[in-house]
Amino acid sequence: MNLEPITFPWLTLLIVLPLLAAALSLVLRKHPVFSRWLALGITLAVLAITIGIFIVADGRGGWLLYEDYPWIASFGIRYTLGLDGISLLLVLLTAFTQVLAILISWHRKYQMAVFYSMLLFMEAGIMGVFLSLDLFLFYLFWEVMLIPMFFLIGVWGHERRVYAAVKFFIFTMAGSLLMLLAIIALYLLHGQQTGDYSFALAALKNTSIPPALEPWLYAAFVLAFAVKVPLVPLHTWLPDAHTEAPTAGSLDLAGLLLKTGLYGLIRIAFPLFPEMAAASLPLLAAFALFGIFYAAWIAYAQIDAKRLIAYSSVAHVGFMVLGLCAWNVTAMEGSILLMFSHGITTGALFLMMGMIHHRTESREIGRLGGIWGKAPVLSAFFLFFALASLGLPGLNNFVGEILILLGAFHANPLWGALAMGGVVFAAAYMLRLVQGVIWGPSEGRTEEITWTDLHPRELLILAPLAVLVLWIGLYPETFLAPIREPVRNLLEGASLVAMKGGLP
Amino acid sequence: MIVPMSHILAFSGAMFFMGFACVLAQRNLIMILIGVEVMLNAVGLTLVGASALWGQVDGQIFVIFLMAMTSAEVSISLAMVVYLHRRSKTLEADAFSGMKG
Amino acid sequence: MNPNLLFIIPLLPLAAAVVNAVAGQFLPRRLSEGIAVGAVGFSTIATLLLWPLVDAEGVRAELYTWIASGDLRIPVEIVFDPLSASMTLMVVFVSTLIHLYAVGYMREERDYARFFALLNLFVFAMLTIVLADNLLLLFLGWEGVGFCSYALIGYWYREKKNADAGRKAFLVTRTGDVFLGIALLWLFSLTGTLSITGINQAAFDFGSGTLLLLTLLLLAGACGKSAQLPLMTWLPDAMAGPTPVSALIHAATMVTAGVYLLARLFPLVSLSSTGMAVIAAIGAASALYAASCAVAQREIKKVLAYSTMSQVGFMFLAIGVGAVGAAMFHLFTHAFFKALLFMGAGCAIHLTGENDIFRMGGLGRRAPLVFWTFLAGALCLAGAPLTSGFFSKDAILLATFAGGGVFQRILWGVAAATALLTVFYTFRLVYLVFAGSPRAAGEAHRLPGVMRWTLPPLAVLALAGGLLNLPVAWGGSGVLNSFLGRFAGREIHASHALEWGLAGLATLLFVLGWLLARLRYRPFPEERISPARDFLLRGWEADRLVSAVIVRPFTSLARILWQRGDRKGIDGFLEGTGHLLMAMGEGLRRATTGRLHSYLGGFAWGLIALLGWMLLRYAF
Amino acid sequence: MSTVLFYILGFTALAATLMCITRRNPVHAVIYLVNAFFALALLFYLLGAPLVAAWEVIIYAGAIMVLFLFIIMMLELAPMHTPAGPGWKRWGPVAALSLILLCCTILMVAVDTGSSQSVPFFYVSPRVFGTVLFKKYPLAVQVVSFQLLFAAVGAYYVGRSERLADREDKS
Repeated sequence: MNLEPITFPWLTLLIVLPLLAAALSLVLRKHPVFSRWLALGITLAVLAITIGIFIVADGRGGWLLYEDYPWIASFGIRYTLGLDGISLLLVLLTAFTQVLAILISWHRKYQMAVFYSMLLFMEAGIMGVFLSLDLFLFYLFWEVMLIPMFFLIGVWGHERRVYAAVKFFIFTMAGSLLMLLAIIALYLLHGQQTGDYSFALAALKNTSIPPALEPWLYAAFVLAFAVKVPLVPLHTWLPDAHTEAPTAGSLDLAGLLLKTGLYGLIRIAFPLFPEMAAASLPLLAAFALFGIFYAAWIAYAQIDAKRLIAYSSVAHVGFMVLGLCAWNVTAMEGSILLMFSHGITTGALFLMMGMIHHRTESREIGRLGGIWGKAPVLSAFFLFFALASLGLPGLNNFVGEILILLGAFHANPLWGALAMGGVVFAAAYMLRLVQGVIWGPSEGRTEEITWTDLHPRELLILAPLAVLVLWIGLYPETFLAPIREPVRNLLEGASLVAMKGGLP
Repeated sequence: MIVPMSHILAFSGAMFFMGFACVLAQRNLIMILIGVEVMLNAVGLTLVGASALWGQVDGQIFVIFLMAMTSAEVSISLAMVVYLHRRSKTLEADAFSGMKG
Repeated sequence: MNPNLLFIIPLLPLAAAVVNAVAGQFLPRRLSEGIAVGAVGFSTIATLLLWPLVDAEGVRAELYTWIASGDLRIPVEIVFDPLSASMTLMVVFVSTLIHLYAVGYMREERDYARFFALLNLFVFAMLTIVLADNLLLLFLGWEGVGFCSYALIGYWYREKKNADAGRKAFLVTRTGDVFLGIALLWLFSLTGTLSITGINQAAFDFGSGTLLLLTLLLLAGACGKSAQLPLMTWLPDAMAGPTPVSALIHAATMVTAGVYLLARLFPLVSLSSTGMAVIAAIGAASALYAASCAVAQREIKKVLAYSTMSQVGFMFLAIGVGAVGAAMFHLFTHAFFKALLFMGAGCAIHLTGENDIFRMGGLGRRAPLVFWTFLAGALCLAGAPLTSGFFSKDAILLATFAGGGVFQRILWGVAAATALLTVFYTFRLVYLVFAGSPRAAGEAHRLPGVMRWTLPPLAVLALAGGLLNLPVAWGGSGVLNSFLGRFAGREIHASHALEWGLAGLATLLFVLGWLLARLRYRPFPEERISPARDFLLRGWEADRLVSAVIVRPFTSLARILWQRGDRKGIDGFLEGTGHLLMAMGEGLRRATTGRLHSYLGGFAWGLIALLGWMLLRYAF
Repeated sequence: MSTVLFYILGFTALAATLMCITRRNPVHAVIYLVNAFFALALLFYLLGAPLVAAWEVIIYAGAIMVLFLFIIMMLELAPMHTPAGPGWKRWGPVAALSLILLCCTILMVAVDTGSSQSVPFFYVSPRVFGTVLFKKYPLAVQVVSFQLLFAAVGAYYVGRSERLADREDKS
């Protein structure tokens, strides 16, 4: 805690900028065009800051940026933000995704300014989750990011939006309330033991918890995160939420919200309860493995393309959780890299489904088909991202998956071997999607409408994604370097605030 | 006075439960209020007895507070009885179920 | 010479593929085609120029580190040793000819850019498999080949049948890939490296059980790509793609990848005698199975497809008995004559507008060049004496026979029977397509020159390919075997007398098969429909079996899991909880009657409970 | 002597209360209740609380019960208008319930050894009473007086709005 705060509060800026813009655009909701450009400008500015940090950080380990101020002193609540390699990747992903979310909703009609405001609120919330090192602050942001998502689904969603929004809300709320209880319990325990009432993650790590209580607290944390991840069988909110959300919402859900759960496991649940974590890893792995097959299998049966992609997400997070459970460097790095990759590929698939839906007003696999003949560029991108999603070597998901598999096999050969089998399942449902959407005879909706291929704005959205897919697939070192040291620290159980970074 | 405390308590208890029975059994709002008065007086008896037992004035003082509160309560409740009677021409307690869930 | 120049060989097709994929639609057609053909052509030239780099130990070149994490380090590293060099040369050379042929074949297609981009990518992926010195890099090529075959088989995507065939190819081969993948994970876990050289060196320390399992996993992977039993169902359907694609898949690239993988990891594989026996048995069984199916096929390309499966079975058999040299020899000769046959078949289809051999006929007089070159390929396939096929197949039969044991004798018997069947169906094909009178009803196309003139060079190579590895008994020196050196597998010890004896037997089989086919098919036969023929036509009902045992249960289980598991199970449970709570709320709502007495009654009962509890506390 | 008086007065109070609560005519009930209150006031006196006894008579028997009577008469709840009182069906369970509760209470009192000791005569003079009341509980006195004020205002408000409502009905 005795680090000197860095002179310029870049991290606070990452949170405050979108927050201010969100408030402003809410106030000026009569001027949607202004708020649109404001949203784009702010998200671009945030992206520029994160890219700047990424470049300056240059793969260094430790805390790259750190801010710490007292906030509500009487309860020992502090405003502590910290950025290390793991959060850096996720913050980068957040900033990047949010720009795309704004761009894809460029022509939204209904209550446009409020819509952008919600997106910006969510950006602030997610950034906060990825950055905060004070559990109270973390919980605050955790809830903050929930609310805009609720409205995004409930107000701007598709047909069954209210059902999906309420389901989403109840699931995540149930989990997060448990977490709040556990946080308060930890706070009180730590306070009674040391007299220092604090919510700081680094301090709570040293709490000695009564053995009778420890499993319950750990379970509360894991349950909260597992709902968000989501781990089968807590996943059923996800297909509904993803399917009913507007495109930008699906993008944020798949790309970012799921990652907050995994990030919580890595950053909070595992370091706080190392022994419990070690004991529970086989169980979590069993759930993850089950999820890989279960979700993939169900994905295969889907009729709604968006729902299919949603289930594929569940299968992918199964891989990520398995990587965490393997608890070795290779798998853990693979897991974090896959978090980043999955945000890009699945996000891209949702974006593309949004574009197709925008044109055809249909998401049903049976009613689409033969798009290649009508819009080859769009179809080519679709094929490309689908291939990335099914883990074709040379594209981004493969790198993460193979690292996870190698690590998992090393930890337990059965895990690795079984998970490898999941690859065929992935191919089965993804090819079914591709088959149903871009190949085959063009009939049904495909034939009824006049097609326009990608226009420049859409190309602008997809091209950077495609570049990233190839970049991670062919030269993952750029993204593996920053997480190397944090992962090692995590595995060795090193103190959370051990090192000071070194940014000017 | 050579009365054991338990007897005082028994008397007040008996009176209290009579009032209680009145409140439960009677349907007329006036009678219900009368039952409440009985219960309150039973409590007053207990308080005075306790005051004597421990040789403290406080028990009696609380009886005074009790009376003051009771008169306040009675004035309000009787006003409401009048109000309700004017509104629905009855004093049947079961006729007033506006709080039904 | 700088070994890094070796990267030119695979990267040229890749670059061409990228150019064609990104800008192909905007380029003039000639330029697009030129880039595609030129890239592969230059690769061939580059291979020839870089040939001097080959040495017995192999030359390595590293581009950069692909993935590094923990102990894992995956370099993009290629190795140029006799095995990979000879394979590379074959791949690029045959691919060049196929690309040239494709220019003519796809003349009327509008979506040429996609085709050439994928074709080039295919070659790149295959070259990656061949050159990679790292199993993960090999896996990249391995999966890349799978994807390209998927996209190319489904090239005419508008027909659902084609797209489905492509998907089937991808899924079946990927099932094999999973086993290869598991082997890869295991090998890394055992050795801490994925370098093929390193693994081959470390293999001596593995336990026998481990070795057997690893061999079986690798075999399963190889079976997927090489369409061997039981992962063979995709190959006949793969004929849905354009003919150059079939030629590429069958002759030069995809199906031989499995053989190549086993040859590459032969030091590991050979350590497990049981594993080797399984490989040989799978090879022999696939060979016989495919040959029996080929006898009944009606579509010209399906006959060739099954013959490929059968010939690759021979190669597996060779690997299984340890004769890697013979396997590679057969692989090369097969590449030449099978490419030739496919291209010839493409010409036949082009000329008649028909796929069905029973409706072709009489092409011999219409297109003599096609006839003679096709005949050359057919002779090689049938193993006519002194053609390349004769020598390479003979080498395999010899190696099997020389193995000595009862098991090997049985395999030899199977292989000999397969050889007889091969002669029979080959000549059946030749007679039905080229002899007799024309029976085609379809629309005939003119044959572009570029299609016709790619045939003769291949015909020459196919006929003379035997020189590549002429056995000592025939006055040769076994050039390929000595070039391959330590990669050639075990030495075959057989007397010249045995060799001559087997060669004589092979000749006998050839003549017998030819006579049978001539007797049956020289005069155009009436079509006879029999259950046995249908059974063979549908490939022993393998598709129906797979559909009944795997596909349909998979699909219905998916639906059951979704509806029962997710909807009814989890959601139902949660919604049930919700309904229960609502019902409880409803009950509570009813309890609030709004009547004073019910509240007071509750109050009384509560009081009783409270007093009772206190009493109990006092009493006890 | 005073012991005997205590029991006599106690049973009188109980009997009067019993009569009170079982009456169907509220006027009768009030009269019986006044009776009970007198007995109770005497009990208070016996227990050494003359001031409380006086107030019991003045406030309860005098003011509050008169208020009840006024209301009963104002609403013309004369005997013929009296609603039918509860029958045995209703009294039965209630009586049983109350008896159980009473038994529980008496049992508790009986098992508690502390309550068996005799109550001494503890006389509180009005002077002492007043001194303690205003010295020890000044705040409570304030609060209670405000309570009374609010009650007066409240009663007035309820009555007034009634008249307003009536006027609205007529118009």
